[in-house]
Amino acid sequence: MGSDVFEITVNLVKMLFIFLLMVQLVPVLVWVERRGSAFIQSRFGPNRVGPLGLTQLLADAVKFLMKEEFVPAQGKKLLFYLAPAIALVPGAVAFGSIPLSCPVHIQRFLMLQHWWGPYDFEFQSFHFGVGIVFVLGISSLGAYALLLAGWGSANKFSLMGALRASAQMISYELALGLSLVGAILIYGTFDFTEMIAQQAQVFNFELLGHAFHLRKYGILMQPIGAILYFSSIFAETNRLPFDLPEAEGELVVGYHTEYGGLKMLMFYIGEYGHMMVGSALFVTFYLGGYTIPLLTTTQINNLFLSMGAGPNVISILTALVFHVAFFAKVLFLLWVFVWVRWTLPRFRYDQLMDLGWKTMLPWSLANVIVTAVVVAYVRSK
Amino acid sequence: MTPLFAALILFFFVLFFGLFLVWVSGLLGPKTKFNKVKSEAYECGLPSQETHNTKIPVKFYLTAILFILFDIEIIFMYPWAVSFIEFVQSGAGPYILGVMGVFLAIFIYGLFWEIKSNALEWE
Amino acid sequence: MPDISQTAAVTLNHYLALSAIVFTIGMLCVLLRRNLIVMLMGIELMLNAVNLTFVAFAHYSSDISGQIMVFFVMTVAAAEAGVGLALAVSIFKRFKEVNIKFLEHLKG
Amino acid sequence: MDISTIIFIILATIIVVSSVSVLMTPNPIYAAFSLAITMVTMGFLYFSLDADFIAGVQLIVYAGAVMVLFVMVLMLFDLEKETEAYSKGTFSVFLKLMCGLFLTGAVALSVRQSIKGLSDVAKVATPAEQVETIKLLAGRLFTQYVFAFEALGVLLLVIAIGVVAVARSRGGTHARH
Repeated sequence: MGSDVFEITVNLVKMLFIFLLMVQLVPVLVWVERRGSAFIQSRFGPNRVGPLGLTQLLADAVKFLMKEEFVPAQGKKLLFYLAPAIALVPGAVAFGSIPLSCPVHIQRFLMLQHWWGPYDFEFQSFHFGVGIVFVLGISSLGAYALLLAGWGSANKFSLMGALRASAQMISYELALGLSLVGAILIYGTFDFTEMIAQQAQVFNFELLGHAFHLRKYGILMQPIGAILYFSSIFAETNRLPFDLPEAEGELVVGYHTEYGGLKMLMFYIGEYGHMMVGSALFVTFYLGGYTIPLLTTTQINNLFLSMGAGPNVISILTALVFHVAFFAKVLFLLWVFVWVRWTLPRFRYDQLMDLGWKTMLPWSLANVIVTAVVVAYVRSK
Repeated sequence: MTPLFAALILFFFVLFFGLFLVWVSGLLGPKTKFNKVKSEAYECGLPSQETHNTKIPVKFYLTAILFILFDIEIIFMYPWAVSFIEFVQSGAGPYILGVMGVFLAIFIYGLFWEIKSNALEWE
Repeated sequence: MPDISQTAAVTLNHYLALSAIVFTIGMLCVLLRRNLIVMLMGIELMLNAVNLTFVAFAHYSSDISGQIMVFFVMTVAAAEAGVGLALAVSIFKRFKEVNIKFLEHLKG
Repeated sequence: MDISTIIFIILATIIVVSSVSVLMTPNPIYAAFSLAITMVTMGFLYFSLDADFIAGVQLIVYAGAVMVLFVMVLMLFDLEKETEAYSKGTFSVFLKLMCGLFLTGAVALSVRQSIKGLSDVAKVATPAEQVETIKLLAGRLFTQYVFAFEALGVLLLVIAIGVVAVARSRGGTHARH
């Protein structure tokens, strides 16, 4: 536990804030998804309720809340109600362990006739030294929500959807786990903060008489790993082109066929949470986390210093700037999810499995081997 | 605040938040009388041909079992990857490459055996 | 007066006692249940209890070897579950039965 | 009472309750889900013992893979309720219960005897030290235990082949038609 009341309070508030950030992003994403789909298909999308259809989300939420309670007669009530609650957990907990910005340093200050501090608050709910292993472990619990929903609904469509979804998730978890090994070989750590610190380093080289200063972003060193990772999160999150578990023509909507109202919405929150975790991991591993390509921390600090801000305010504002940068990257990747959805056609189930086992797994193995040999050659000098 | 305690708080908070949402949605919705047809399992307008406990292809389980085996091999690569640079810098680069090389050779042999024996075919 | 925070701390005994309880439950599961799959689950429970002992000893004696053993035990346990379930599935496919009582008749 | 004690009590209670429910529930699917809860909680307990990597592996391998396999196989079998969930016969049950109690006593006694030489106070590792723990673990794994590591690779290969062979096998003299 923290050393005093102030620290504990801030930590709890921070945790709640990060959780709400994730939950609040879901309606925005639903809006982006609808408007984005409409944009790609050159139609309007929701545009009646509020400016640009933004308040459509609130209307939807009220509608979801007012839906009738329904359990299939043969369904197992306990599992049926537990499944949507469990669907929320992996995304939220995994998201809590990813650093969303640089740490905030608070110097000693006077409050309520008492000196507090100094403090260092990390911009994440909790900091495990084994970051990526913890995230992979927690996200692998996502399969239970599907299996509970599929079994608890007592419906053959739900069951088949759940089985397909979990078989697909576990098949692509191999390619996902293996594609990250290449990046871990380069960074030599499981800790997200250290990875980001390593990617913030600059390496200089000359090409055609011009001097280049590039950040050591993971995507420059692991392009194949990045592609493989990004493709496998589509399958992990059951998004098109890999949305076989809910292929409308065959399985109605898959494992949540029998769910309605808020319970169905919770599965969507879980799915979007999973997407956010996947994108945040991609940003952390391959796009330099919260760093900004051409800007350093000292430059931002000096900018705020020239505005006449105090040290605590500077620290907070810098963290916020990096936080915005992080979310810009994540939101771009989330837009790519929508983009791909309307660009690629759906795979057939056997093609999906073939792609996972026979194409992506061998390629990520090859990536690991090549990376290991190169790292051994470069680092031994 | 240890990370474990924070993680547990978040874990249980989210779980109970989810259960609370489920409870609230049941509370706010309109109450209707029990309807036998409505509470049957969903089917596209026809009487259900099969019940929910229909036969499930063995394929799924075979995939899951192969997943476990390959997953463990991948988990073994994580400590290897994280300590790789240390090994290389202490001059044991060829050794650690050789150790994982043998392991990977076995892994790759297994993978290609599975592919060749059509264990991963889905019709 | 003894320091309360010292006496209330979790010691190795607590972990070992928990591990013993879980191990016994797992063993009872193997002995009492008749479903082949649930018996396999009991074995997993016992292996988990042993893993807990390894990790607790590794922690309290500051020796990392215990964790490596857990790693190996997990591998073997997963492999065992895989083979056990494969056998159970092939038995089920042939006899439509996984009750151990029925399997007593498989002699000769 | 400090925070680690509270965590231990909560987690231990969940573990015991869920593992008892593995034993008691007649429906195998519920038993499998209870076992999954046990595995996840056990993973959290490993975190409290500063074995972060092992805890992550526990979540990935046991909770994420082995238990999913169990649940899938049970769905494949489609056993709603077992007709004879438990062994019959009062004497055999009595015997088995006695065995269980005896074992508990024996384990508890040996535990009491064996802990005398160990210190009860363990150091608490910070996240930076955790990373070092992993590197220490890897260092041992790939030098001292390297033979076991390669042997496990072979074991996994053999099992991958064996499982496919078992799943393929058909026929036999005992087939019921």
